[in-house]
Amino acid sequence: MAKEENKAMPESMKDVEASFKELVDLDVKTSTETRVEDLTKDASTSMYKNMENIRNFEENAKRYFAAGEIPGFVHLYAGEEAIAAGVCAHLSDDDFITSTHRGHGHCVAKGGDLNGMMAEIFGRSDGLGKGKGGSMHIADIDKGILGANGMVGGGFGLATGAAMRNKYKKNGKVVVCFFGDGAANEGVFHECLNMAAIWDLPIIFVNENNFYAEATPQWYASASNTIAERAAAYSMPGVRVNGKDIVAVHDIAGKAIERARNGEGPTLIECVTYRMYGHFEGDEQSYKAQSGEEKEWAEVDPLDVFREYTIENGLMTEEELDEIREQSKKDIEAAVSYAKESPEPSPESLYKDVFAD
Amino acid sequence: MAKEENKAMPESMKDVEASFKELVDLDVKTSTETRVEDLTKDASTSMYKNMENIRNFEENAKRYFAAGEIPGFVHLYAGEEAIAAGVCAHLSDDDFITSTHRGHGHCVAKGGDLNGMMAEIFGRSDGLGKGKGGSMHIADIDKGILGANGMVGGGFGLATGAAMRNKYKKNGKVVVCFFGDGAANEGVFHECLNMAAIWDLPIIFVNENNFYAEATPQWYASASNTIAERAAAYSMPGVRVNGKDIVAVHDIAGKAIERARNGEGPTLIECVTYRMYGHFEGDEQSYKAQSGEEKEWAEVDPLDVFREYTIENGLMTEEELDEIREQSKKDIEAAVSYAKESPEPSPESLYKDVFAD
Amino acid sequence: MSNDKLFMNAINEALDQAMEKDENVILLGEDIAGGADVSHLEEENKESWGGVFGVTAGLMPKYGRERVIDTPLSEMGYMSSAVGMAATGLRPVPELMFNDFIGFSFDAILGQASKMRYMFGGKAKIPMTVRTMHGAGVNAAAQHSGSYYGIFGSIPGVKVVVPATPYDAKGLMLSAIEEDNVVIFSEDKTLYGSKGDVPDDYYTIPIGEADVKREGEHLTIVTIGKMLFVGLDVAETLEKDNVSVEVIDLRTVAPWDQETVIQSVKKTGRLIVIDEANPHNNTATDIASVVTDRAFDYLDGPIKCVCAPNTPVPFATNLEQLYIPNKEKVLNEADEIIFDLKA
Amino acid sequence: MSNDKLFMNAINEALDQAMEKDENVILLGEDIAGGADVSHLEEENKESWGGVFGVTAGLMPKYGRERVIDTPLSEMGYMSSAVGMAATGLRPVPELMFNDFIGFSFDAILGQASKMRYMFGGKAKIPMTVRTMHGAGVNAAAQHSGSYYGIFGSIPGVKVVVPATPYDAKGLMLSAIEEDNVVIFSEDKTLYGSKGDVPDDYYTIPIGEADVKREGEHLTIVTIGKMLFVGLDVAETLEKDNVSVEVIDLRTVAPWDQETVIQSVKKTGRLIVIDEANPHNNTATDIASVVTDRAFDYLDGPIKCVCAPNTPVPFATNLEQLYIPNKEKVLNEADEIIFDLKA
Ligand SMILES: Cc1ncc(C[n+]2csc(CCOP(=O)(O)OP(=O)(O)O)c2C)c(N)n1
Ligand SMILES: Cc1ncc(C[n+]2csc(CCOP(=O)(O)OP(=O)(O)O)c2C)c(N)n1
Ligand SMILES: [Mg+2]
Ligand SMILES: [Mg+2]
Repeated sequence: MAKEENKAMPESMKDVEASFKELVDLDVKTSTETRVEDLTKDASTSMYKNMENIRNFEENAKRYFAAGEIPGFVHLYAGEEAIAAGVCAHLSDDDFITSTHRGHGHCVAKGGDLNGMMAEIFGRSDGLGKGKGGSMHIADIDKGILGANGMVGGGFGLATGAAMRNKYKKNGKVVVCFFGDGAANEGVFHECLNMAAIWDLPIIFVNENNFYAEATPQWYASASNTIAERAAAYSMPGVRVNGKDIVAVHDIAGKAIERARNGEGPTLIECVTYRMYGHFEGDEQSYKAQSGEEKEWAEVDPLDVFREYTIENGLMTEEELDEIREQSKKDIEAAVSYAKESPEPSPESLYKDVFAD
Repeated sequence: MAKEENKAMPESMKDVEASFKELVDLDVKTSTETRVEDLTKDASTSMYKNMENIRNFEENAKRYFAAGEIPGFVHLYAGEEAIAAGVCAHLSDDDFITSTHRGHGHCVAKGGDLNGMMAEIFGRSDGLGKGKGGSMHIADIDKGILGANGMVGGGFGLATGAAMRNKYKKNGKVVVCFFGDGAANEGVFHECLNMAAIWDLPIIFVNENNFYAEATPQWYASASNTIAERAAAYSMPGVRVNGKDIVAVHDIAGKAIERARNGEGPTLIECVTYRMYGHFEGDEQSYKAQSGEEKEWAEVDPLDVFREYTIENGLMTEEELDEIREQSKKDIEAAVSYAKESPEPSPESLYKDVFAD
Repeated sequence: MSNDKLFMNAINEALDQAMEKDENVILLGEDIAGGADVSHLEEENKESWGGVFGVTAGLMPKYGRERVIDTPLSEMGYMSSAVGMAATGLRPVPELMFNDFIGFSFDAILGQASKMRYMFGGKAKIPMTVRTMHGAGVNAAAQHSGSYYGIFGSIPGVKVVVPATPYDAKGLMLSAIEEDNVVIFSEDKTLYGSKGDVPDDYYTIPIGEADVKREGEHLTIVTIGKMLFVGLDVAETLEKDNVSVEVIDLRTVAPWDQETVIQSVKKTGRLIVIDEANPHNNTATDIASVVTDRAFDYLDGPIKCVCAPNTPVPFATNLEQLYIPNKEKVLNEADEIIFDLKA
Repeated sequence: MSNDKLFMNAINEALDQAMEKDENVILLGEDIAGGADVSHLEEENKESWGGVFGVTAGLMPKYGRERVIDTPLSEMGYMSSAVGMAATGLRPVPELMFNDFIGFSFDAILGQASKMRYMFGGKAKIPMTVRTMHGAGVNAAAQHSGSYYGIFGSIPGVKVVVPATPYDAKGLMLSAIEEDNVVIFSEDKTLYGSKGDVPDDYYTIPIGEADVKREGEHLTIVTIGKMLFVGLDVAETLEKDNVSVEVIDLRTVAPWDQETVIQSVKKTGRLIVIDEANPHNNTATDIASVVTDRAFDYLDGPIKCVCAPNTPVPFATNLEQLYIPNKEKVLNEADEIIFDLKA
């Protein structure tokens, strides 16, 4: 789907209730109100900047993967920016997140160094992982990023453990565990949501329901219509929100994070979204719908949605938005140059970093 | 708890609703009606016979374990007879069950050979497993017993696979997966209930909620009040029933098994019960309540409950019941003699049965 | 008739012929068809992926979704379900997409499938073939590039097959599916595009038999999977020094073919084993220890194991290439035991 | 001061002193305290089990439930949570009740803990000590009696400790908890009741150092865990034939102490390794292959590995005793390499 086709939210999707109903019957609480008063100009600016950085990071990852300069598996976050950017807006460096195989967006939004990230996916020595991890293993623990994770479901335990640590330290810090609709069918989802609930852990499970796990639809693989309703099995609040609408995501996430910081326990937030590209680069996507509501979702560009919103609500002007976009393009291009100029890892580095001593 | 203390159902437990409410708030469908017309004299007779066989099998296992003649870990089913006997009454040899570490009761009720079972737990060559499996691995595939299982949660997948096979073969056969309250916190519970639901498999998940997993209470380890309510996360019917009342268990199980045979999909049945003895022989049980409703549950003997019921409803006379009891004692004693006379396995057998050829 | 086929097509052909022959053969795994319940695909009986690398493409359209089952992301659930299917009479062929995912489903093999027959006194059969994928070389990094067939090989009750050529892949797959036991069939993802002669007909290659891919007099090189080509390359090179190398493709790593290997070592007196697994407690060291024990008096020098280093698999291309055993490393090790032979 | 203590008490004392010393040390596992949320126990700050065999008894009452955490039956969940705790600065000591349950939690070790530091370019530390239990001998049958420390030992990034004496158990446990890496601390359930001299004070024994438990000239026997006592027994017996045996207790099976073992073999020229693991791809074969490679010219005979047979662990007492390596089996193997020595 070429980028110019992208639209802002279609009418049908403005009323979240309605559009979700068409998608699947919805029987969980849904956020519709978007509390403008919460959104300052600064907050909007940094959220939009993060969305642009993610989008531009991914567009460049796509380009250089196609050019053969980025090796391995690359899973792009484009189209889902509103989730990472909306949630992480509430976090500081010492709140933790766990990410997924589709992790670039989470890492950018959580403050991962753009140069270090780009160098990592190029496999260079100045990468955050010295070129030894690559796209699926970007991490920056000082920034609270416990790592992208190549194991679907690998983040649940890491996040739960980090939350146990925060609870023990009584430090008021929270953990956000990002995971996909497919990951919700892994047993460790069940084990960790149960543990988080019985111990009232300061953790937010943020589900990114983008309709598919690889080529397998969520409506086929999940016996529950929604991911959010599974929260009930853990006496945990479950909320479903329009993941293309950063204002809605930011709103719900804020409430859940507040609860967690106050020791009121975990929340499961399902963000419905859609990826702009394939499961990974090279995916022909024959499974994607060519018409109907799924197609509508596919065509929504969360950046356009937010641009429209900020302008309508007088938070930012088109000029300001364009300026951020241009700056972001420059920053990402700089990251690409940084990556390209970075040397490949030294042969000795193969044998290093196995053990701490 | 000495056996003579056992009571039939206390008044408070006659109304299941009420008693469950005291146990934990109940917000799932519960069976209260016990449909007498369904219970023929023959059915009652064989169900009672199974309960007696299980009880006597366990009393002897207890005795000979204490005497040092039965080695290893022994988890007794005494006190939970109504569940295995009530559910298996609906099954034939070519319906399958998967059992647990507390498996003697399931195997007896499903028609496992008493001599072969007893010889197995004594570790003799005439045991169902030639003495190589022992108490936690009693199996008899020709009788539809896919095995006791030393891995908590080990039965979920085996049962789900057997149900996939039945569905593929369109043979109208069902599978019953017995599992404990602790097992319900294993991830594979989630994975298998989800798969069973999306594929409408002919399987019944029978949970034996005996308040504890080893020394850990269900109310501590499970974020949900009940196990049954978790069924909702899989769009599966979830039912909670008094597991000390074989008539109620038999009734509910019958409906669920009927649904499964008709291709209407899986059901989760939670049977609340209580074990008469420790987690395993040697357990001091300091965690058990010495008063209150838990103690009431502990003191209910499901055999006495059924005796009372059959007499009240004119299904059997006290004499008939006693006769069955006496016969059962004889049969189990015969099984013990059989086991004791059976030789220990031959040294060569150590190396056999690793591969089929 | 027979002709050149891709390694992945040889596997696909074996699965196809096994399914054709026996309706009890059922495939299951994640996106082995793909697009389940997607209306526009269902209408045309189309799959979407046919496996992440297309190895199972075409089988769903031919045999339908009841025999080519897309599973949810539930490795423990569907792998142990496969054990239940096998114990009740089917011949499931579950796919564990990457062998690295065994961390999510190990009990199906370690706790259940490998032990049931023994624990039940011989009364159960578990005819199950687990297709999985190992190996470095495509920058898939540490969680998608491991070679864990040696871990499976350490488990009593499990047979492990690692084919190196399209011909062996087809014949071994058909044997594996005919087996009444658990077989781990581990495919090297970098071999899928390799070509070789593969008869169109149904044929089997016995599990447990190694194959002498090249005969020689002075040095035996035993290889596992893709390492065969490193071994053959080394043999070519050493031939120039008049060192004649016998290259044995192990094919089955558990139980591996002790007779063929020991016979060769008794002839050559020298052995190198090439195994892409990490260096400790692997198949190479197992072979070295058994051969030292059983053929000690025939050995003219130490047995050399050339394996991956004791590190996870790195992402960067240059490091990953350094990680995989290669010709240079083998030649270095060889020097120590053949210096006396070189003219 | 020091005195005779039970093996299990030595471990308990180590855990106690580690918790005393560092508030970041947290224990978690199934019923390591027991009776969580049981009112009559909570009121008196009592635990119920203190672990299935009582190894952790007394620690909850002393340190409270926030540091001695009873988990639900969720091995993957709490084992991988321990990894998350370690990555964020705690020193968790999760207990995997029986090592056989690794089938439910393997990814925590294989996919996450062992690889994070490497994948992240050295930016993560995982100071985690997994307590687990292995070994046959109590009729616990195939799913509760395996010895899988060799599987852990094959994974890069993991250290594996298997103590044989109370003294070593305490010192090694304290070192393990001080380590900034993943350590698998595997306890033989049949040793808990054994006694030995254990200093009351805090002391450590370096991980990676084997211990020569008996010096000798003619034959080296390397043992793992409980097999030490088989080795010592054999040594006693052979002494009568004037065969002097050196017995080395490996203590750490990964990375194992190559220098100590090779030094000994260079002196004796003969090696037997006793390992209760199944015979293939295990620590014994690893040792045999490394020693053959590094000390080939010093070997007077083949290296013998005495291991469990290639079968699951049987239930019946007579079979189980036959399964475990014993003195007779070792003496049989020894005959082949020491016949020339016997007077
Ligand atoms: C344990 C495990 N199983 C399978 C895979 C292969 N795999 C990688 S991504 C993916 C789909 C994940 O879907 P979802 O959780 O919805 O995330 P999305 O890709 O849609 O963002 C699968 C099956 C894996 N990496 N790890
Ligand atoms: C995978 C696994 N984890 C832990 C254990 C140890 N264990 C054996 S029985 C048991 C408790 C099981 O509780 P529940 O499922 O409620 O069954 P119950 O014993 O109450 O019948 C535990 C923790 C095991 N055998 N397998
Ligand atoms: Mg998805
Ligand atoms: Mg229980």
